[in-house]
Amino acid sequence: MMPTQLTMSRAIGTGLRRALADDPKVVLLGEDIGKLGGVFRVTDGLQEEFGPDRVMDTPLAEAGILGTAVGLAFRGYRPVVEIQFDGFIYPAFDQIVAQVAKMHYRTAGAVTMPITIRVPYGGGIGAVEHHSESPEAYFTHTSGLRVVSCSNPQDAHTLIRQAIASDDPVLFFEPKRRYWMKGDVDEEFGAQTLSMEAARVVREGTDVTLVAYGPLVATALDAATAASDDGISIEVIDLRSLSPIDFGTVEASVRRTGRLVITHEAQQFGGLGAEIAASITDRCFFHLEAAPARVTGFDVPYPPAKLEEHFLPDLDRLLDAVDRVLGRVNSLTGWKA
Amino acid sequence: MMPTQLTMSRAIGTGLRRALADDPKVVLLGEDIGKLGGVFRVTDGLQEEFGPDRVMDTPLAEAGILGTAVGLAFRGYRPVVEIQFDGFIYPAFDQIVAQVAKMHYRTAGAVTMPITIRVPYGGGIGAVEHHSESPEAYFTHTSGLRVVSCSNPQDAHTLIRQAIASDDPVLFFEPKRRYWMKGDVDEEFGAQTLSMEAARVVREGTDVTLVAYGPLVATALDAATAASDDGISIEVIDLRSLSPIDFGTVEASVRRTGRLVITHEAQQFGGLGAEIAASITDRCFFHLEAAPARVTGFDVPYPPAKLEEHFLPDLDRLLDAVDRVLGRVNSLTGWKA
Amino acid sequence: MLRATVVDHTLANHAAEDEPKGTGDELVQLLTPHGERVSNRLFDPWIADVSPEQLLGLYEDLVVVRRIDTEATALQRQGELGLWPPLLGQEAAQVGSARSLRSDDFVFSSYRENAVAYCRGVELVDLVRVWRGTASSGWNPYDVGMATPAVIIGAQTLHATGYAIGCAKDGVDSVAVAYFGDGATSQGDTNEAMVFAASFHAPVIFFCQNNQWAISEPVTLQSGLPLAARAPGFGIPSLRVDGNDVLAVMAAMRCALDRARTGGGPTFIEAVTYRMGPHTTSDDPSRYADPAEREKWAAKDPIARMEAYLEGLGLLTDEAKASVASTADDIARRFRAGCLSLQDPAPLTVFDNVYSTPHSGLERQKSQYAAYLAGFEGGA
Amino acid sequence: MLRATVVDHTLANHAAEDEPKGTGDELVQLLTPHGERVSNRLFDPWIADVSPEQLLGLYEDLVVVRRIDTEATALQRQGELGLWPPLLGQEAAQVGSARSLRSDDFVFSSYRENAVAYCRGVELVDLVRVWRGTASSGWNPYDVGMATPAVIIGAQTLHATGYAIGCAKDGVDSVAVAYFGDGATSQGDTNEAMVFAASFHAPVIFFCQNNQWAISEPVTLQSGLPLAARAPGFGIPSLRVDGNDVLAVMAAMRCALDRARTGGGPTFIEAVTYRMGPHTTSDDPSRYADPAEREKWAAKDPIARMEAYLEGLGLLTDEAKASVASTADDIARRFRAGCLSLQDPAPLTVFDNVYSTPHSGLERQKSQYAAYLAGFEGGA
Ligand SMILES: Cc1ncc(C[n+]2csc(CCOP(=O)(O)OP(=O)(O)O)c2C)c(N)n1
Ligand SMILES: Cc1ncc(C[n+]2csc(CCOP(=O)(O)OP(=O)(O)O)c2C)c(N)n1
Ligand SMILES: [Mg+2]
Ligand SMILES: [Mg+2]
Repeated sequence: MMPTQLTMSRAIGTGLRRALADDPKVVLLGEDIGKLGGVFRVTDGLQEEFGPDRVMDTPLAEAGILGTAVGLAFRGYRPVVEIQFDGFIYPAFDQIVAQVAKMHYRTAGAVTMPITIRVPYGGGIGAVEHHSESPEAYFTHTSGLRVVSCSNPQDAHTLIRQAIASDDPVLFFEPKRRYWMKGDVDEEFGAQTLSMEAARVVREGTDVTLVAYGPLVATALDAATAASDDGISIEVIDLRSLSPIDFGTVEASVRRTGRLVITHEAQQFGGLGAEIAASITDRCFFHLEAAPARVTGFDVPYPPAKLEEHFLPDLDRLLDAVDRVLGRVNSLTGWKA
Repeated sequence: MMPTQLTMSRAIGTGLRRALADDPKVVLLGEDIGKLGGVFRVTDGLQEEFGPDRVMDTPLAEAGILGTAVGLAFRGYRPVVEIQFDGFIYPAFDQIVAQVAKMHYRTAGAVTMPITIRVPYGGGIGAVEHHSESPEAYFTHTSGLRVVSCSNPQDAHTLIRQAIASDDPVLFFEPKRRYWMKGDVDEEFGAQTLSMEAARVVREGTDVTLVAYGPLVATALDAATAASDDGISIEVIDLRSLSPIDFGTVEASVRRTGRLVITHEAQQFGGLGAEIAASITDRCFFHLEAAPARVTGFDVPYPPAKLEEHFLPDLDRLLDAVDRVLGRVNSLTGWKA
Repeated sequence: MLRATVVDHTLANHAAEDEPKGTGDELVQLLTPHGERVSNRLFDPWIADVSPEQLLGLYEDLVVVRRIDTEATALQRQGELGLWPPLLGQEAAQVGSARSLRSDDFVFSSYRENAVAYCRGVELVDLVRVWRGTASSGWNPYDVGMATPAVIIGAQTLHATGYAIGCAKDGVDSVAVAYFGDGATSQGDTNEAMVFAASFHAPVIFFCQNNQWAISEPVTLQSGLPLAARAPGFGIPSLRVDGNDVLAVMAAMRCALDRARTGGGPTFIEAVTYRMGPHTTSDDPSRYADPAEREKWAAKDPIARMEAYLEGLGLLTDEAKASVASTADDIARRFRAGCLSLQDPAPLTVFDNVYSTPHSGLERQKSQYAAYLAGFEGGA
Repeated sequence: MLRATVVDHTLANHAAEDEPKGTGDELVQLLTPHGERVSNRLFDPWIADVSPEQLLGLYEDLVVVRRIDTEATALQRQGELGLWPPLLGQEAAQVGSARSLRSDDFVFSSYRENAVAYCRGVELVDLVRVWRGTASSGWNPYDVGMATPAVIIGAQTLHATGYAIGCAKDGVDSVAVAYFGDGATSQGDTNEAMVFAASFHAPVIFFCQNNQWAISEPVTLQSGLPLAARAPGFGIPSLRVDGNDVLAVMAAMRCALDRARTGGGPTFIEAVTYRMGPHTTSDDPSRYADPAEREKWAAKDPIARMEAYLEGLGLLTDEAKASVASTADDIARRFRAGCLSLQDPAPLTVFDNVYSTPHSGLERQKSQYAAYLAGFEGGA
């Protein structure tokens, strides 16, 4: 089949359709995923095609959805759960952390939890509270879970199918402000398909390694383009998998560049950037020319829409951090040289 | 009043008693905290003394306890909540993260949430699942919360009273395996009383900075003693406050020692150690002689009792990490020099 | 089939323990859709003292809150608001209940209760701060006795319960009210709130607006029984009331309030109504809702029936109607002007009010970001 | 005061829709505490086919599980187990329900259901792995149709519901059973489970052992009404049964199972019993429990009444009793031997089964820790 141009939202939708078609044990659960097709229309048309027995609108209760999914997994199903927005995942936190994540360990491998939890996440859409959060670090800190995030339609399609096929539970973070980003999508898995754990170098460079994932990969690429006008060569890595992290790929890059900038929308303190900085410092200590820099959301609750530009990392803040690791004039040295 | 010898459990209990006596708005809520005095007897005698209106046994529902506490705080109360064991805090996660942590920000400061959430936490007591966890990183990553942990009876007493007096919500992590540790407790706050945000250098040293908190401070001190036999001088810092972290104190130490080891029971990936390593690397990059080393629980669910010694950091693993940052023979270099 | 729960309308007469029990899930209704006043031995007394002026006041409220709602939807369509959750069709449920409250009562609501907020005295401009994105909440809860809305479905039911427990501790007869939707009845929090309210005999009212929808999900997905049937099993008496009948809602609410104030504990009220508009301005009900059902409900409009009733009583002249309409237009104009006057917050306020006392980590971030921003001002 | 909920005992006759409704919260009882068989038109038929051998089998089960429980408590006192949650007093509730199940049914329980596990065929030694700390669970759930116990109160009620939905999807007539305590009824999860079960008409049985205590908290703190009163408001019929009467429990369970198998959906059973021992071996009930109350319940002992009943029938000779006792002793001996034979797990197994496929981060930690451990073996 030839690649087709799809939005990321459709790319995930076609991934779900394929999973439903390929495996009768795949079932979708969530709020408003049926007739409405989800508030982002990711599941559009799926209930019509596969019936309400495979694509189930559930009562409005996230713990209920996840707990029910655990029971379905016990029975041999592969539930794919939609959490309507990032900020609504917390009522299900106990079921995810204490049950989904631990059941395989608890039962010495007897019971698998092939549950995929789809979470439209992140900001930049001018929404009200609880609709723009980046809670990934809560889950990457939870042993037993796998966590991925997609940054483009092809990965979105491939990763959702890999996530559903995985016998481990997977948190699947969908960068909602990129749902309408278009790109080629090839539905066939080829030999060149990356494993779900692998990071990808999305732009090669020599001076600085810039690590991003999800919504900020596009921003990172923009920053790299802007920097190249300034003669700075940035290597951009899209992590794709947030747990585990493909540190090998990052390490190889940092060994060459000697400089690392990490970016995510989530709050900085205890965010994934801390783990990346700590792990890469550990692995590349004598190759680092400067301390890894983090460009992240600030340590405040996600702010009201008119302030989100002062919370979210953007091109300028990324370039400022690049200047910092390169020892150039930057906001911390004082802007004037 | 003269200091008295108290166990940590009693030291917290006397702190609660003082808070109840000093401020009629202080109320205690939790499961089994009344007649039983809590499963660890921390609230022993308090219901008898202050009545069931001040020391309230609640229905068995953690979200209910925290949500009710939010309403009480709205009404001007200062609820002190007991979560029976670390692993039972997750059903309340949504109320803590989405309500307790954000209410002050949400209301532009109009509504304060002076809620103290006491959490007996950590392992080493041979317990079954969900009774030995260290979930602090979930809360330190949550803006709007303060997080502290005590390592000795005096701090336990002082910190619980400071936490209750704080207008911000405070997660108060009590290292359950140290409940029976004894020490002098002075109930008077003097000029020398540390602020709730401050770390404390509990042993001075020159070669390596060892950062610990809660249950592992005692282990860290043991390691320092053992190392000194080997001629290695370890400075041990008890963080006390986990959010914010008193990086100033840690930084000052690392600038002198050039070497940092961090330890906690919680899983490593995305644990507090990552934040400390990343922040201190950022602040002290050119003073560091080696990459900061983390000695933590492994990235597995808390294991069954007979395996917990292979999960928990202990003296030997700490000394191995000390050897590592000193460039001495260690498990990663291969044990034989 | 099996019918196992009884919704208890004798509650209206809650002093009289020897009353015969209600038989089922019928609605309390005092005004028919055509505006005829039907008498109800149990509930009539609760509104017997409502004067003609007060009746007209209720009518004006209904008209005004609908007008505000319409204006807000227009503002959203014009790009002035990011989002708006219309209350069209739910005016009577909100006005009838909110106008029953005292100023020392305290409301914990969801996002759709803009008419409740209006009745509590929230400033017009404060209704839109959140939806325009200039603030994370509109008002100081203590100024109006109403918390800022909870977006997390069901969370506020526990807050109301805790607040009510506090009222009881304080020995005052103030009451807390939790407003929530039909969808919210499925959340653990809402059910735990009933457990706690019953256990502590808290003076709280669970006011559920059953508008038949949780976004695209019909109420039948949440419950096969009337929602009011849920509470009795928790030990909480409940009522079903015609939510499009402002008088019935007021009677039910006053009854429940009196019960709470006099030590009777919690009550659950299901106000049966209909969401005539989309879930929010982002929603497209044509994907899931049956227009015929909406038509059926249009015939039960809360304003039309009040209008007919007041006209029948000779209280509402054409002149009075026109005057109410012009008051509403006036309010809408002020509302719009207030909205448009809202300024974007200053950048560094993003760091404000996270904590009530300085926090070393955040102070550092703030000063670093201030230095960063200063570069733009001074420089480029 | 107000009584608003009816527990529905006509359920036993669930095919006959025209039955008169039950009136309230009375207990289904087929055996009095003295072992007299009381007839019950609705429930007798459900156990009419229980043969004398089966009656003796039930008796043996009761005796054996109590003996295992006593042995486990002893093992804990002797330091061989870290902890044990005794089921003393709850034997009939567990045996009567578990012995009603088919092997293709599936149980999701809490920590106290060791008699259920025994009846499901769990190996004796597998009952103590968790409490001895050698494993985080005792058995493979698929071998016995029973999940390993949930420690998080209420969590398993949702698992049972999901499993039941799966059974319905698969078109089989297997049933899922959630076991939980009185305290668990306060948890959001348990209430959400009822919402989901009702909404999806799931073949699940909510089997609540009301043993009057959640650690030190009396059931009255969780609910002022009988717990069975909760379910009908969710659209789930419920029953209260004398939990110390193995026959009544069996009748109730069979009735509910039949309902579930034939498309009738979920049922809630409250088995009213008493926790005669401490919450766990770490607990000290003298701090909160009234010994007089315990005495009252001792007179309702589930084994004594079955013994009296069988003796009355002439089924239980002294010889038979002695033989059962010796069987029980035998089992206890094997149980103890199994416990003592349990080996500590190998250190590196701490890394096993976190994931079902290799995980790069964890593999690295494991190999580093292996190298670390190797140093001790080789060196010091
Ligand atoms: C915990 C949580 N889950 C999901 C949502 C998304 N959501 C917002 S409104 C809504 C429907 C609420 O329905 P209902 O309770 O009936 O209130 P209504 O909107 O009809 O007033 C949903 C699912 C949310 N806000 N919070
Ligand atoms: C979520 C959660 N909160 C608290 C606990 C601690 N805890 C263990 S058992 C128990 C009481 C349970 O009472 P009940 O449901 O009646 O069951 P029983 O012990 O009587 O069998 C409590 C509070 C827990 N295990 N899980
Ligand atoms: Mg609704
Ligand atoms: Mg109990």
